[in-house]
Amino acid sequence: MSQILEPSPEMIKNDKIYKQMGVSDEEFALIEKILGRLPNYTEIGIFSVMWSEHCSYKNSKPVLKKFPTKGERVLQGPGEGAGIVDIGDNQAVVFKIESHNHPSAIEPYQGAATGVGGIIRDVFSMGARPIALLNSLRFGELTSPRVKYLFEEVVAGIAGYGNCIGIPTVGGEVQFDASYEGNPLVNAMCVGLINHEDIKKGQATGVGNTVMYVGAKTGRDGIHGATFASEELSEASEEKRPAVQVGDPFMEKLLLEACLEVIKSDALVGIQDMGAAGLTSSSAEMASKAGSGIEMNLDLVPQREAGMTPYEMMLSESQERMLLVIKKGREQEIIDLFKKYDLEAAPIGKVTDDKMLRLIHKGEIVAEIPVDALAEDAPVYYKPSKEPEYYRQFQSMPPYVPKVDDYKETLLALLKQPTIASKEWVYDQYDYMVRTNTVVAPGSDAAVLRIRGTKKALAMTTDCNSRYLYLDPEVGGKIAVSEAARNIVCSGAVPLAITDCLNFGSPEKPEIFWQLEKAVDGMSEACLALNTPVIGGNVSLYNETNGTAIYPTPVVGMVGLIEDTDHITTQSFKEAGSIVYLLGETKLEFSGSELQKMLEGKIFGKAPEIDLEEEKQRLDQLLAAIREGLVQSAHDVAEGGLAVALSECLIGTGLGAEITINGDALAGLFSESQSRIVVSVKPENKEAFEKIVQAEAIGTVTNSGILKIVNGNGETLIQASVEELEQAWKGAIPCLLK
Amino acid sequence: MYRVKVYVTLRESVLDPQGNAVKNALHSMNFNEVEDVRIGKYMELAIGKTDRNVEEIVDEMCKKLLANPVIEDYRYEIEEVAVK
Amino acid sequence: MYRVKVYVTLRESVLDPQGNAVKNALHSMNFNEVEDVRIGKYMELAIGKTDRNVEEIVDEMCKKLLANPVIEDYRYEIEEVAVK
Amino acid sequence: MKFAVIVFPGSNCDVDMYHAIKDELGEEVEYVWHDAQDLSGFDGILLPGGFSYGDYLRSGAIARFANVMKEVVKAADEGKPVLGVCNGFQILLEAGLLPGAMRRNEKLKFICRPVKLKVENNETMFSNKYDKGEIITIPIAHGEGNYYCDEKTLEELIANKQIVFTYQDNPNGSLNNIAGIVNKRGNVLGMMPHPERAVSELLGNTDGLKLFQSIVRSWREAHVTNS
Ligand SMILES: Nc1ncnc2c1ncn2[C@@H]1O[C@H](COP(=O)(O)OP(=O)(O)O)[C@@H](O)[C@H]1O
Ligand SMILES: [Mg+2]
Repeated sequence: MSQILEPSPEMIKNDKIYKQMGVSDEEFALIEKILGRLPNYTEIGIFSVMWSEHCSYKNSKPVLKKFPTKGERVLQGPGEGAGIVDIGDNQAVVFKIESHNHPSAIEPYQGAATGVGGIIRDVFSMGARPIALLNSLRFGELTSPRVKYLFEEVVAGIAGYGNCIGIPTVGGEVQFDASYEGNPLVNAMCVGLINHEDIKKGQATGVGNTVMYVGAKTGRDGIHGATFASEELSEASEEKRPAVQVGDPFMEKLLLEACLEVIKSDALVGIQDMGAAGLTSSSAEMASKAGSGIEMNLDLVPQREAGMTPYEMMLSESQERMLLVIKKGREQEIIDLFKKYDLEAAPIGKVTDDKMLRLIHKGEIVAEIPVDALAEDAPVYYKPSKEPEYYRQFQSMPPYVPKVDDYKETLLALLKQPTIASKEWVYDQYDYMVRTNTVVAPGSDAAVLRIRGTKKALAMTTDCNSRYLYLDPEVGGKIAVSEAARNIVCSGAVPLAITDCLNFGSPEKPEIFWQLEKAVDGMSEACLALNTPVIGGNVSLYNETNGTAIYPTPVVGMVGLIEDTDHITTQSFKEAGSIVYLLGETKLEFSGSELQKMLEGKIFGKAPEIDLEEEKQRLDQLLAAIREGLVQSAHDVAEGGLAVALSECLIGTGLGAEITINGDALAGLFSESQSRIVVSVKPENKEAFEKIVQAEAIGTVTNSGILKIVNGNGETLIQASVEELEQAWKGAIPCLLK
Repeated sequence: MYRVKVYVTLRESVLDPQGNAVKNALHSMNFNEVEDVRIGKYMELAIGKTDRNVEEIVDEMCKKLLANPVIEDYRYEIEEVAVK
Repeated sequence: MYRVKVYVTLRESVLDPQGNAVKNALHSMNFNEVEDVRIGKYMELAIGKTDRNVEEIVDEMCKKLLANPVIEDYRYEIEEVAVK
Repeated sequence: MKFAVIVFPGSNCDVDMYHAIKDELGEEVEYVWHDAQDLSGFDGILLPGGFSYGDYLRSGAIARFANVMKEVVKAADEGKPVLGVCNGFQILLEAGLLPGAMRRNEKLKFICRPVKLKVENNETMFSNKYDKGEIITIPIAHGEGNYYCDEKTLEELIANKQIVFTYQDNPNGSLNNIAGIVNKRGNVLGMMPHPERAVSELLGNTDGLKLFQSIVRSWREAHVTNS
């Protein structure tokens, strides 16, 4: 019925209907040229999603090229569902991060839930068993009912999906800042484990092989989700509401187990998940990567609703679906395998040699497009870039020195800032233990999972302080990668690689594009210095509300390898008598700090400095000491500075500490100078530790349950019971949500 | 006093995983005649004396909290009852 | 063809945490006239041609699966509709 | 002793249960698919946690109709130990092998955290290795663990000492702080906390191990007397 309503090719051109789909005049002319005729409605729909930023990276591709992607351990870099890194013993770790920002702004529970579902499929479509989930979240200030609602529902959605499918959600980060008020960020990361021989790719090779559809039936949900994700949020977004899908984690659990069984079969040629732009992108990409074509009979696509048009089927973003290429003649065994899991596997097409995506519906060819035009050869734009005025101003500002009267009150106030405060309220809702591999649960620097049957473990974290990136995207980009590495090393692991999610505003604005370029420059430099190549990632642009962009937020997801579970280290102090060391130099650096934001209500000035060589050297030293068994605890100094870091080392331990700060008290307590780490060491290991690590002893762990910080003259700067610190820190978020 | 019944159902083209699972379960229990199941919410509200227009209040509550118009439809029935 | 509506509600003696939470949320949104909220399930079933007594079938489905008699009550409405 | 871990579509703590038995307890164990017809070869039946059938409708409601449940009932009737953890407990309730029902957690949120339990009855085949009144730490991870039963049932539970574990700090609103109960005969235990998550030094908690050791001990004793 709705077929009748579809505009004709002429109408599409004359009435510029393509524009509503996000296709520009130039792009339409190009499509006409590629096809040698006018596209019909199905075809223009297919082009519009495949050429959206979300699928084609048309605006970000030139920037992404700068990332270092090679490394001796890298088995699979960017380009597939997820990247893969060797971890020895024939095993490899697979991981990727992805955004689901726009759907989550509209329907936070389902938006976040399907974001988790999508990233899990990316990982198991490589043939890997997903072992952990992480996330990175940004919201406006926790004061308005709308933000509280978004926060509660997003967390519930992440929990709902991950808990049900039975993959532990082990870590993440949450930052609150007004810049995300109308445009929250929801990035989800999945980590998987694989044996080398099981690695599968999304390729449609072998002419005559069968294309099979498995999983949930296709419905009318999420049509134009991909283009939607590539647009700015506005009042009109409300109109596009049905673009949000409902997730079915139970279905995905069945799909996951079935797919992990199917990858063991030599009948399987290629496998890819149907993510954004569902059937369209999975088929076109699989064919393009293999240099082949695909022909599909849409009548055979399992459909949830009656009367679906080719346009609707091709653009549907129904969740929990996969596309498989199977050796010809082996279909039945695949069908049987899926049936065991109550799933339907339907042969819907075949691999061809003509490099075309050809669709048949009711006996007629309804679309015929060269696959390369949809995938590899999608247009690429080199956007103009311009240094923003604000940046020039910030660079010329003198160092900011906050006015603080009462150090203890300031510390308590900092601990209550939602960005610093305990995220227990969040991770209490995540099953972070299921499958019983979680050695270090949420709450320390990085999560750690053992690898059953070996002595090895994996550490993982997501990090990005977007305030530094706003002040200076290049320096901020370096810091984001370095902070992730610091968290990984503090846990006893060697950093392996990163995945990233570049959340930015509209690339049409030269100042925003400049932020993107600079951030990637900084991240790339850090990746090189720290030996952590980029093995995959995701780009989310147009994160703006009513013309105002979010802070540049390139979230870094990093995974590290622990050779021996004995090396696993957490941030908490372990026993009275231990010596407390501070690694790294403290400077008067408050711009972009939590303290500046708290006192001034905004941030300005120059981002804290970072020296990547120094960072690398320090992390190497620390890791060496950890491996020697000389380190009892390690915790990086991040938001809020040393006083906050020390509080975090103490909370929950029943211990106390006596610390001396030589030099400027204000900086010593609250500065956010980079590359600093708090470490505790048994007195008997003092010499051995100092031989390996350059560090300043700043105090000792005590039994007192009191954090006492004095200056060089022995005058007390802060004396607070750990109990009151803990109350401030733990109570803050639940209190704000009341 | 008013007794209000609110029915919240998933919009037509929205996937209903619960309904699906229940349908499959009913089939495996040999209730094969069941062709479709959709699961929604049913709420009973007691609303006390008010100066405002009850219908308006209920509609607003539905829109703002009880249903999520992105994926759900709602309808309601209002009945005035004598206070005991 | 039959269209069946099933209402499953918590027994009166059973505390309804969800209903309570919704009530509190409504109060915080200034719908103070709301005195009570109870939340249940509303299911729509389509039942095809059958030789058996539809009412019996529906009742059996409710007893066995759709409601848990320990904490829930159920009722249903059956409507016969012409097949298109 | 040979255990069966029943796997329903959507079970996800099956692996944890399996490894707890195999690696930490050191007994025999096998996964058994939900449509299995025969459990006669097993000495103990374990229903793991997870979200069987997505926990759609009510948790445990659909799993109860799986084929294997007839066999579980049979095993229970024969006096074999049957342990249901979390979703497994919910299934046992829905199946009527244990009295009562689960509601959503009082605060309506999923809760995952280690909680303190009190061993109320250490004379069951699941708790004989614990001391009476012993406080142990076992993790919970559920959204619907708010136990309910009517007054009469509660009186019976108390009179028959069927309440095996209670929460020290009730996390979910459960009636009488109930965390785990046995049937009258004492061979079917349902509990929301996950003992199988508390069996490993590396993961920082071994308080759950004694529960499994209790089962083995009872079985051995019965076995020796019988033969
Ligand atoms: N959204 C979240 N999901 C899960 N865990 C979280 C989340 N946010 C924070 N956490 C956990 O809380 C702890 C502290 O987070 P954060 O302050 O961001 O640490 P860091 O600054 O060391 O990266 C970490 O263990 C982190 O994994
Ligand atoms: Mg840290």
